[in-house]
Amino acid sequence: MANQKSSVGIRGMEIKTLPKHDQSHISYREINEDILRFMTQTGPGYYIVLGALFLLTILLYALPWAYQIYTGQGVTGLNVPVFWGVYLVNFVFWVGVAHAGTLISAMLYITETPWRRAIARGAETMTLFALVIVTFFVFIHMGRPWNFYWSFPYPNTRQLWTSFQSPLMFDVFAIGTYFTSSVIFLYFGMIPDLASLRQSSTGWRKSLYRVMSLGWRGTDRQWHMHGKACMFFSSFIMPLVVSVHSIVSWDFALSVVPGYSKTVFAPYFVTGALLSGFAGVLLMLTVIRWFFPIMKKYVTAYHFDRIGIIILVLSLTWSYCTLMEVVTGLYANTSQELEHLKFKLLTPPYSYLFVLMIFSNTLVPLSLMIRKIRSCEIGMFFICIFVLIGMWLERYLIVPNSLSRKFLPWMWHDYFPSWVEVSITVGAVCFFIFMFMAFIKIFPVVSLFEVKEDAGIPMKKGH
Amino acid sequence: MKKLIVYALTGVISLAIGYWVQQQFFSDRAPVQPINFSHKIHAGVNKIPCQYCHIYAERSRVSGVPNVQRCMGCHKIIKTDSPEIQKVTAYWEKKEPIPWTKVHNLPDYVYFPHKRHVRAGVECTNCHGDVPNMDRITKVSSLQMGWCLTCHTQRNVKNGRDCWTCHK
Amino acid sequence: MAGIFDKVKDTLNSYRTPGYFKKLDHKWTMVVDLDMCNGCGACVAGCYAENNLPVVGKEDCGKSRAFSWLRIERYVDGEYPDVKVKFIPVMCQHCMKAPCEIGCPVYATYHNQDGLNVQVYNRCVGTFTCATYCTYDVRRFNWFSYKWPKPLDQQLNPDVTVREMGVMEKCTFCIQRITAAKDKAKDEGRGVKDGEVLPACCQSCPTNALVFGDLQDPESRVAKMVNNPRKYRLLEELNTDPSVIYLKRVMNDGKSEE
Amino acid sequence: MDILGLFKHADTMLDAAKRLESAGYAFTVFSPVPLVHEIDHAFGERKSYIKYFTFFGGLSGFFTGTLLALGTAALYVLPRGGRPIFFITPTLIISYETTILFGVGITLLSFFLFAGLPSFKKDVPSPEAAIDSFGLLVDDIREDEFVKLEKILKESGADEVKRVEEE
Repeated sequence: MANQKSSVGIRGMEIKTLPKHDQSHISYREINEDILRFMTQTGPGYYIVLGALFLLTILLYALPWAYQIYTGQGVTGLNVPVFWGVYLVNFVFWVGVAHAGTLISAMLYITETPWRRAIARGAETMTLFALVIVTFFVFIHMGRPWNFYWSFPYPNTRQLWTSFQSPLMFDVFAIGTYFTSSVIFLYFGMIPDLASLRQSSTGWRKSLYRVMSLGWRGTDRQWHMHGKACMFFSSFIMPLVVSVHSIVSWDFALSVVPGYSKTVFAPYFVTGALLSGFAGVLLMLTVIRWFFPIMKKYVTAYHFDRIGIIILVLSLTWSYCTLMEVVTGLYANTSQELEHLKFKLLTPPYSYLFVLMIFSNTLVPLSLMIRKIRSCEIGMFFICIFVLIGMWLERYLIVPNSLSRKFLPWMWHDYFPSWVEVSITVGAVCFFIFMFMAFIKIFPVVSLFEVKEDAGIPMKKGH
Repeated sequence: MKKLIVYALTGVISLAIGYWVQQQFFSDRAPVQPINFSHKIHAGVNKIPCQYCHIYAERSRVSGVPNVQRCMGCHKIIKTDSPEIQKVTAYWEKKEPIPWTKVHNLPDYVYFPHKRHVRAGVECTNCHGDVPNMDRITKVSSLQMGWCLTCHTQRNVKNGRDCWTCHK
Repeated sequence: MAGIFDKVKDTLNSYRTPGYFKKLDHKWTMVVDLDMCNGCGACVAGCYAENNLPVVGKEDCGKSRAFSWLRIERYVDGEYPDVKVKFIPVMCQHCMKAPCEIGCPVYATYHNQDGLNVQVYNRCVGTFTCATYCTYDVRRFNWFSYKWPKPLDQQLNPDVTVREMGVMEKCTFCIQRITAAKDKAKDEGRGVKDGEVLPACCQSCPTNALVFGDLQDPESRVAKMVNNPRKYRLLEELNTDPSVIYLKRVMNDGKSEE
Repeated sequence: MDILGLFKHADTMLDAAKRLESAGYAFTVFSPVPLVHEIDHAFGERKSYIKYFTFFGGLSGFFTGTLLALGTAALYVLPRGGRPIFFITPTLIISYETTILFGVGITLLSFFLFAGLPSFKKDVPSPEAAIDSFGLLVDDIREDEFVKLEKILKESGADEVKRVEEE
């Protein structure tokens, strides 16, 4: 078994080693059949959940948004100093969730880490749909979303272009590039799998895979080019991942607002993004393993162990950055910074939120030092939930909270999200799960050829 | 295959007819006016200057639609038996303005003073097209921002590309 | 070839900061003498009337969504019997180095040749960035499409757009009046005279606490007033270079306070 | 007429390929997993030209981004925030992103070009070659060569030798 524990003795002491990552017991045909069965054999429960999610998306997401477009941004809780509310929080949060996908694919591809292979596709899929949610949140956030195309640079009848000095324009480019690259990377990796699945599937699937595999034959030349191109994609996407969330952080850091204007923001946001991203990926893997036991063969305790360590490291880095944010604010010792920190750290309910954030992002992940918790599915599930909530709170404590205490005390005003904002926030989660669930039944969520590589290339004479 | 071509042809022809009908009767480029007034007869054949009727063009933001009195000033005597003129007379007797349809319409957020353009020596035909040869007024220029800007750039207008020169 | 090179070099030089500030047509400036301000709020009312500002009602006002482009901030000092109340009218400061302007991705807010920080309503897509970056919280947002009840729609100013739902707006120094004055001056073939442009707030101020004029004209009233030792600018330390200049209030007890 | 040998093991297939090469036949390898390292090891390193495309894609992206940001600023001059009209710092961010965007896009296109995709003319010669077998295909052989080739393949350990008719 993959998660079997062997014992090695050193100086007479018995120490436990890590769970092994060894997939050589799986045969190629078995992989194909498993994935196809995973996609085709769908019980009624799945459709009920999918339908319920669709209904929830309409009720909690589409309808409130339509109401907001029809009535105006006034239905939100935004007010005069606090112009950026929960929508921006969600925007930053979902960009963060999108981050781990490409990082797992790209960085671990370049470093040739074997355990990435089984989970990379799922993580990339998460990236893609998180970016869809991000894009929608940009439009939800806008006052006049029907004019969104004005923020794209294209020759038009107005002879007017866009302002490339604006941090929001950096966002348009960063997220546009990220979205395009993610789609390309996801689809590019899927081409050989679709060609492989096409041989054993039937009906509409066969014709869909036939068209989408673009006539991939699996010749050596094609594999050679595939590997080369994949290497270049990975090397492009790795700096992209870092740049995207830095740019998102510059939306805030390039202003002069106390609480926003911090030099630590770019690494702070990137670390936070990766933390929430890995938590998201792990949560997704846990849920998939629960509902589709067939996946236990591919996503093993080894993955949990590895991602657990990564989350631990990221959590510690994040904690350091949080400390730095507070310390630099205190060290600056300007009245505005102190007022902002007083509001953030000492004023209830925000002080409670801050404590909850520290608890769930620093203290809870510390338990990952224990190996038993790292290999415990339920424990990891709850840690991920805590980390995600904590990361959302972090953005909440930065985005609307800083705006509540700007420079002129006369204009200080608190912010509380309205029911429309809460509903759209919850609806976005439903929308995300809905898209993800629909996707994994149409396209292979486990990369076939990479898992086959993981299982080893069959050699008669041995390795 | 033959069927497909027939369908496509029918579609194209009906689209063309629809486009023509739309342009002719429903378009805001050339709307049907309550009175079949011809600029060709007035400005073209009889060579009445534009500002004889559109009197505000030189001194105000709007060029002004002439009131019925100005029409009647001539048409008490000229061509009183024409059915179109009798319509004008009817409005005059009812003491009602003629409900002309505005052709060159700009949105609320555009600040366009006729005065500045007339005084700068821009010909009326520059924007309104060859009105002396139009029976029914048609919008020739697009009146879009890029179109305005092209002219402003060509004529090197001072602050001609500043947003608040034309927007309000 | 050399000609093209020189032209490119000249163009590049002319676009460098602060190059374009050197050839401003005007530098409109407002001076607020806080010694003269008694906090009556006539300027606020005048602004509402001139600029088609909607009245949002009690509920939205409580949510801090009131529309006044010009607000009178009141700071109360001390306990009940011994209370000092201070006023400061705050409007858009028309910063020469405005933080709001770089935030906008679509050029809806920029700096024009009159030294004004202008907002083009119909270009705005409503990203809220300008308002977030603004250090004076003077930007207002059209949360809903506001309606004027029947007889009141007749009092709307035709020179000012009625803003659509979802756009940002702010004090413009009554740019429609500046345009009108420049128009008149052009017809008469002269420059704009001092005192010819009078924004609604200055016009309605009973104590003449607000003075408006062109700082580039050395004979103007504002140019003479800015040499006052009581001069200060709001949040000057943020390097926003505001165009509104305040003259400090001198209190009776001999202490001067802002 | 084509001949296809199907192998369960990669090393036997490579043996067969070597023997075919020494016999002077051109062949195509089909595999469900990338065998790049193994084939490189057996037949020597091959060149790929994708890197040049990627490089020039990234370079063109960089210049496109710079040109877009600086050029459009010159087309409609609107000063804002006291910053210069031509401002190099934000331009670098834009061109950083366009470098990646163009690099990725052109790499994808060059991959399609070199891998001969999309093409729907030819299918995988046998479904197994896309799932769990390694295929070795020799194109356009005469009837008398078939026996000889079948013998080579069988001797090297082919599990199955198929006759594939041309479509």
